[in-house]
Amino acid sequence: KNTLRLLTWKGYAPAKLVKDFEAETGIDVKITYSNNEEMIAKLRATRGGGFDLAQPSQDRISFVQAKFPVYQPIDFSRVNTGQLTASMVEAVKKNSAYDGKAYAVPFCYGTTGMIVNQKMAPDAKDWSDLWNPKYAGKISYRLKRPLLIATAFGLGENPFALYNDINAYRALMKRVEKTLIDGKKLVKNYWTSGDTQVAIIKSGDAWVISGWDGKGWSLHATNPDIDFIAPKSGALGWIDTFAIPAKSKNLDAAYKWINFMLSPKNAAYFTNKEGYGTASADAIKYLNEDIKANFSRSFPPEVLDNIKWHPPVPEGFETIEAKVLDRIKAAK
Amino acid sequence: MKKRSGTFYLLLVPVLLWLVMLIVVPHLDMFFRSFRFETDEGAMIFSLNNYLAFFEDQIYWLTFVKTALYSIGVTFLAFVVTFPVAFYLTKVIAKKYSSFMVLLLLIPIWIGELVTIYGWMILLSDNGVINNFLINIGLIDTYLPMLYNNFSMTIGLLYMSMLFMIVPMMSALESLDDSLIEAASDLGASKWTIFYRIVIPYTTPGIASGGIIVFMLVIGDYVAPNILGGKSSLWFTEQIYNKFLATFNWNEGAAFGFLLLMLSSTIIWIALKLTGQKLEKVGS
Amino acid sequence: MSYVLEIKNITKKFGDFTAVDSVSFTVDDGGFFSILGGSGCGKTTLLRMIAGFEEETEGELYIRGESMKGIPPEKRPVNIVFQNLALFPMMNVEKNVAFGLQRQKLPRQEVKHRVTEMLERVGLVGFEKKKVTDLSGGQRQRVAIARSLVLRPSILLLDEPLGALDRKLREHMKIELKVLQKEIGTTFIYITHDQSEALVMSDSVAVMNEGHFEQIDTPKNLYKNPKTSFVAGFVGESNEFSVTDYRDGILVTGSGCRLNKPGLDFQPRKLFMRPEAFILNPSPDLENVELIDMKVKAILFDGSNTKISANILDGNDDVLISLPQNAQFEDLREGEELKVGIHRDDLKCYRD
Amino acid sequence: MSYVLEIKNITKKFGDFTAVDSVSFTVDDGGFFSILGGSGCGKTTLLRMIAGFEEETEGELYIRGESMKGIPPEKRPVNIVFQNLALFPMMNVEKNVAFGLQRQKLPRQEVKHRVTEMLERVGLVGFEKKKVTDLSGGQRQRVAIARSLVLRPSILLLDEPLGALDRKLREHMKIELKVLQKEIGTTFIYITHDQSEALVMSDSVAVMNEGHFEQIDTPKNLYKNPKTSFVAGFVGESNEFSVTDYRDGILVTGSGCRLNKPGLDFQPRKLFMRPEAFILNPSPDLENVELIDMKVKAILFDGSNTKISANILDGNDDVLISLPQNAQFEDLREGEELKVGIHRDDLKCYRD
Amino acid sequence: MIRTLPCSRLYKVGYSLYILLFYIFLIMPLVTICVLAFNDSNFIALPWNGFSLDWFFADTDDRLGLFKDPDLMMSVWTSVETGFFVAMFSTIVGTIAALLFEEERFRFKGLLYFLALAPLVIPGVVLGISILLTSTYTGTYMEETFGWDMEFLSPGFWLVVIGQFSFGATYVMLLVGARLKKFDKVLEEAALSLRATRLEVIRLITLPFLRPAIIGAFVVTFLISFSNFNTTIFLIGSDPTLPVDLYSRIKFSSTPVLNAVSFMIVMFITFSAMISFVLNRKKI
Ligand SMILES: Nc1ncnc2c1ncn2[C@@H]1O[C@H](COP(=O)(O)OP(=O)(O)OP(=O)(O)O)[C@@H](O)[C@H]1O
Ligand SMILES: Nc1ncnc2c1ncn2[C@@H]1O[C@H](COP(=O)(O)OP(=O)(O)OP(=O)(O)O)[C@@H](O)[C@H]1O
Ligand SMILES: NCCCCNCCCN
Ligand SMILES: [Mg+2]
Ligand SMILES: [Mg+2]
Repeated sequence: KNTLRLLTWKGYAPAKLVKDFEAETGIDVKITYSNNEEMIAKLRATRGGGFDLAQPSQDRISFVQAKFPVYQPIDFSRVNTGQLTASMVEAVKKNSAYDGKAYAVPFCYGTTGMIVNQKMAPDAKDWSDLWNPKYAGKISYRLKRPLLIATAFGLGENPFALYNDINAYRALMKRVEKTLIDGKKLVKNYWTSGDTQVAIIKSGDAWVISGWDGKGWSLHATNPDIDFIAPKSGALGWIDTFAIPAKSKNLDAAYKWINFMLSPKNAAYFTNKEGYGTASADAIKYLNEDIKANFSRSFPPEVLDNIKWHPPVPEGFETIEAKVLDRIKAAK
Repeated sequence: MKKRSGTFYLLLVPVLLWLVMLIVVPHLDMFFRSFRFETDEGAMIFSLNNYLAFFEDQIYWLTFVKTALYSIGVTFLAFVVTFPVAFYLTKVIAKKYSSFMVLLLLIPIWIGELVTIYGWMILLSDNGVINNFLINIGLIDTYLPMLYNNFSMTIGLLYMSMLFMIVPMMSALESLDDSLIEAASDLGASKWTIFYRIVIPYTTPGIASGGIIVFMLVIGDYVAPNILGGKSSLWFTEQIYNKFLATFNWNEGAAFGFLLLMLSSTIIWIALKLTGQKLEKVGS
Repeated sequence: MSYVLEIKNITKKFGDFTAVDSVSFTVDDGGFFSILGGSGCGKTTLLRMIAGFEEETEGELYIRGESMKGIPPEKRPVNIVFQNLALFPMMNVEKNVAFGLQRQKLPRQEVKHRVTEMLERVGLVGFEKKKVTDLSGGQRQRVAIARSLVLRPSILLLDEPLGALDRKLREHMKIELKVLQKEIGTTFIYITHDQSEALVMSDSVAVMNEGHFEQIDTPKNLYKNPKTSFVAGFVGESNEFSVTDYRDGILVTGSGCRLNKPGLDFQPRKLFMRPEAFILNPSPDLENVELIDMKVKAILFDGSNTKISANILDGNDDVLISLPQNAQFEDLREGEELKVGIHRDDLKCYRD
Repeated sequence: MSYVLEIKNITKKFGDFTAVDSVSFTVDDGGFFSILGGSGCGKTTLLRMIAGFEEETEGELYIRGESMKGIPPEKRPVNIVFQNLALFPMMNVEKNVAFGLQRQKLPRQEVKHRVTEMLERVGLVGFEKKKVTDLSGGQRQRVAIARSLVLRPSILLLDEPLGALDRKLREHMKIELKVLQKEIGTTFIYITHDQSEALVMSDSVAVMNEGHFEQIDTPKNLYKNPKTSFVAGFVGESNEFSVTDYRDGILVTGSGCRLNKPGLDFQPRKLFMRPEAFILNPSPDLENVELIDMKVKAILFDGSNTKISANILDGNDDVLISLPQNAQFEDLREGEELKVGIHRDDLKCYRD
Repeated sequence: MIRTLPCSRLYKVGYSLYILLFYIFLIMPLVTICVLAFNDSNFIALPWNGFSLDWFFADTDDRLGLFKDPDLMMSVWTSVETGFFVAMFSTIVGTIAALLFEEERFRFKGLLYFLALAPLVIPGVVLGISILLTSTYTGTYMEETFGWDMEFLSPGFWLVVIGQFSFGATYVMLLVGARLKKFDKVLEEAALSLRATRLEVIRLITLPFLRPAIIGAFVVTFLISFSNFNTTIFLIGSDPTLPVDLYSRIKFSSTPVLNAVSFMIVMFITFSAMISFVLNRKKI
């Protein structure tokens, strides 16, 4: 049977598009939801098998490929690059490169910033408000590596600048750890998924949370008090991609899916639904007005320039971060 | 010894394959991996670093100890909660009703942990059933935070494990001859005396088997602490899970797995010694 | 005279089923009273009502003249020795025996004293620290009795206490138990389905059948003059025949054998003859003795208990006949024919 | 003459423990041979060696002259009836009996024929389709025997087959079994710890003790002339005394009682007297009869089996004495003194 | 106290009340799940917005009912398939193991039996990671050395089956072994004495006797497999079993469709239990 086994984020394969794709190509799509860490772990365990297409973030590809060859190079001749934003393709090619070959195609981008209930916390403007006692019991975030990066920026440092100095990075992480452990008593809860993220701020249980822009905007649509905010010290920019596992069994379907998802109409459908920016160049024509408004509202030019794009993570850094995360979780 | 028949080997070979390939080799392998360590230069060496990481980092062994103590606590709680039920079903209620009530006990077991934990999540959440109920009857006026903390985690662990204790206790109680209780009563013993002098000592083997099963389930559980636990409810299995599925430090994960295995075996060994039981009995 | 136990029309029903059916009896103080009956006849149920574990459906029960209505087991001056003994496996001999005394909150010294005394009495000195599971059957037996007796009950109830022992030990224990009871003087109410136990030990035996008492009597009377056919068949060995006709003082058995038994004032249906009632080669001038011709079928040599199985020539019934212990008829052979006599008084006839 | 079974110096060790100790015996074709012994003496082990379930440590075993060395159970011409019968609960009566025949791949017609024939023989016609769990004890017994006999073994081994039955049924079955064996003529080797069973049924009995045979004899000889003190004590009831001195033809018992027993050519240590060997109030002119003064301690009324427990005045030993069945001494009372005689031949003395 | 002992009213009422509370505790999460499966709301929480079958049948953008959600249906089916194979392999090997340990005598039997019991005291997580480690490294080795891509050695359907089988067989062994202990070995000797061969004995006597236990063990291992999470999570590939799917849905998103699946499971288990109860009762 012709199936496409897709390893992706929740929301990246909207039901309608899946249905359209299946109707159009006769290919069954089987979806497994995951996040960056689990994607890597999974593909490592299967030695690049089990899935035909994955969607890791661009910064988490090259070092993985260096260690465990779980992906295969992208055959750009089969990608309809014409419909993509060329600069993004180039950036992703560069960041996901290993041994001279590129391993990813951009799919969407967005930022991690803060989602704030502006009525209750009108002053929450920067990452440092995630440990601001003013909001005790009304703070929530996802306890994953972006938060550590964000905290470092909130402390006035630039962690990305230390990607070439593991010891300095370690020291910085120590400070980050202390900050977050001290701030732990202020935290209502650590959210774990887009849905819990939505639920916690929507219900009023939290006012200041870390969050992705897309989610923040869709919340804004239902409750104008709530909105995405790009923190003063900079929102964290990410690009999620398509990467093909080494033992993909259905390359044909994988490329078909990539091209299908990045076709302007479909990409626009995705953006309209999830709020994240797309790598599809012409999608803008089909975007809803309020979606366009989101961008201009949250990202005026000076803020846009201040976005800190995730560079590729050097090898070994994740281990340091994982320990920090463990310690925070375990702390009183 | 008589000469071995072909039948013997027919029985032996599959069992050997099972035990060697799926129990012995993987655990030896895990033990072996737990000493492999990747240096900063990316070279694989033998070292104790994975274990050192455990001991140096307070959080690991704190979690380890917490998990152990909590598991013992939950096991004890399970005993206290279910013993009266086991006694009731074997000795008090009429036989014709008891089989039906026992059946009711088995249903949550077969439904499985995930579904029941999910049920508790709904019950305990801030705008969940219990909070709504308490507010409606006017007992409280704001939400009680019951979910995502040690309380909810304990409830979850207790719920998913306690029923496994009832069954062995019931079979021990089943074999407790009523006439022993009657004899004690005939000799003038009060109910309480009968319980702690006759019934509990007699049921010890069942309590031990049940306790061990519950303990194993709790200490090895991932779902309840992970779903119902709060921001501080770190469970040792979660550390292992993270080593494998989040940070892919498999060698350290292997060391942690090995430590967990040692921990559970040691506690069970002590429990067996204290109660004078044999592992062979636990299964049955 | 006052009785230690008096029971009036006691009845126990389980749903529709009547386990004990309007039983009345009295037990003398210091007596050894047995209740003898087959499996399921209601013996245990009766005993449990006396002990208070089962509430009577009807009837009354007095111990030393006091009604026991509503008094729970632990308050009744009776103790019970269970069929399976119900020794506490988690305690040693001493602790088993001390259990009841400790429940009365007696001072430790006195408990110790009374336990030691009791163990002496039942011959278990030196066994104090042994686990009850390490004892032999007879020893366990004695621990069970000691455990109850140490509380000095008015009545000791024993539910087939020898049932689980092997034959040799049972023979031995029944004599020992009789002697023990005589010595200490406590009233025993003893349940058994073994007629030999009941006969050997008791002052008085009640034969129970389907919930009611058939006869209460001394062992000798029970054996010699069973009042009902049930008792005749149940107590002691007997050759049983159906009677098809009785006319002019002559009995006719199912297979056609005819015997003189004048003077019955009812129509008999059953005839019982004990194996030892037969006289081999009787002198022909004995009075009131019926003579029967038989053929020896098999010699069942069994030492002092040797019998022959013989066939009544006239009528073709098989009977068992005891041989005298003095080896007088040692040289009987299979197939031999012989004349056998039986006194007319030993032809026991019953209506049903 | 050839034997159906010949066993030479057979020994079985479990580790250091010798369960069967150099036992030899032969069994005649068509005979009923019993092995009588207490629990754990090695009976079952011996039987299992004959059946082939246990390999002998030493010794030889011939069936109809053929050595059985290395022949597995399923190839030996013997069948075994197990203590608990071991009927297959998942099969009905017919299938149980047919089981062995089917294993031999006999044609269905023949299997059916032989099963029917066998069931007729044991009186179970009409029970073919019954579940074995629905049968009574005696019927189950017969199914077990039929199941083995239908294979026409040279020898049928029976391991305490009556052990599980109740007393009344056991009495009945032992007569039935004896008759059945006579009828069909198969050799039976019968294990039991019940001396009465062994005596009543067998042509020949071996008394076993701690792995070895004490005596092989006919039932009568075993009872009358036990060769060892073990046999004297085990077979039949006996009063046992220790002998502390023997000089000038006079025995002195442990408690000091003196009896004439001239002519022993060894130093006796044990003395046995059967309860029925005593003569109550003997005429004083009987020859070779020792007279003893006794005091009645208790009357153990048990119908035809009544005994008294008496105390030897001179020496203070207790003895059991059978009363004659003819009720001659009915009016004895406890405490009464009486003179008792015993023939010197009935004083059985042993070296150990 | 016990059926036959009289006791005070207060004691009786208090005791019954406790039992009642216990059963409420037991049933509460299940009832909540089931009821909220029919709530006309997008959130798995109160308030009650009215009755709706949307979470079973709807097929809209924000409401995808159970029967319209191919992924969910697929994971149910995967669980059924996994359960079937696990139950089958476990039943076969577990029964063989029971026969081996109960009927044969051989050297190192004690050690082997201990190994067979080990899964009882190995946390499921540890079993999962050790098998994951070994299979992955073996697979990598095979691939790198011989160029064989042995798919069953990497996470996926068959590895899940293997992992669950590794402890499923232990349960079967214990269940069948318990019945085998009740089996009178003399029956086998009787059959041998009646000229049956060793294999005939097993086929005609032992297995028929064991049949109820074997069927029971099959069902039990199926259910154990159906609800297993701790071991499975490490071995899963692209076909999640239902618990793994439920877990990731609870983690990543949750709509009352989870209640709908749970409702189906609860109903299925309860009905099967009731049916078997009624059937068994008839037999008695
Ligand atoms: N709790 C009960 N409910 C219903 N029927 C009962 C109960 N207890 C006893 N019976 C029935 O009452 C009858 C008498 O039982 P009981 O135990 O008194 O017999 P028994 O004479 O002691 O027999 P055995 O010699 O076998 O011990 C039996 O038919 C039994 O089935
Ligand atoms: N397989 C064995 N291993 C070790 N010892 C054994 C074994 N089988 C029997 N024995 C021992 O050998 C002795 C004789 O046992 P056996 O079963 O032959 O006795 P028995 O005479 O049949 O006793 P019973 O009348 O109780 O059945 C016993 O002490 C027993 O413990
Ligand atoms: N709901 C899907 C959100 C996906 C976000 N990807 C973030 C990557 C951050 N490193
Ligand atoms: Mg009874
Ligand atoms: Mg034996």
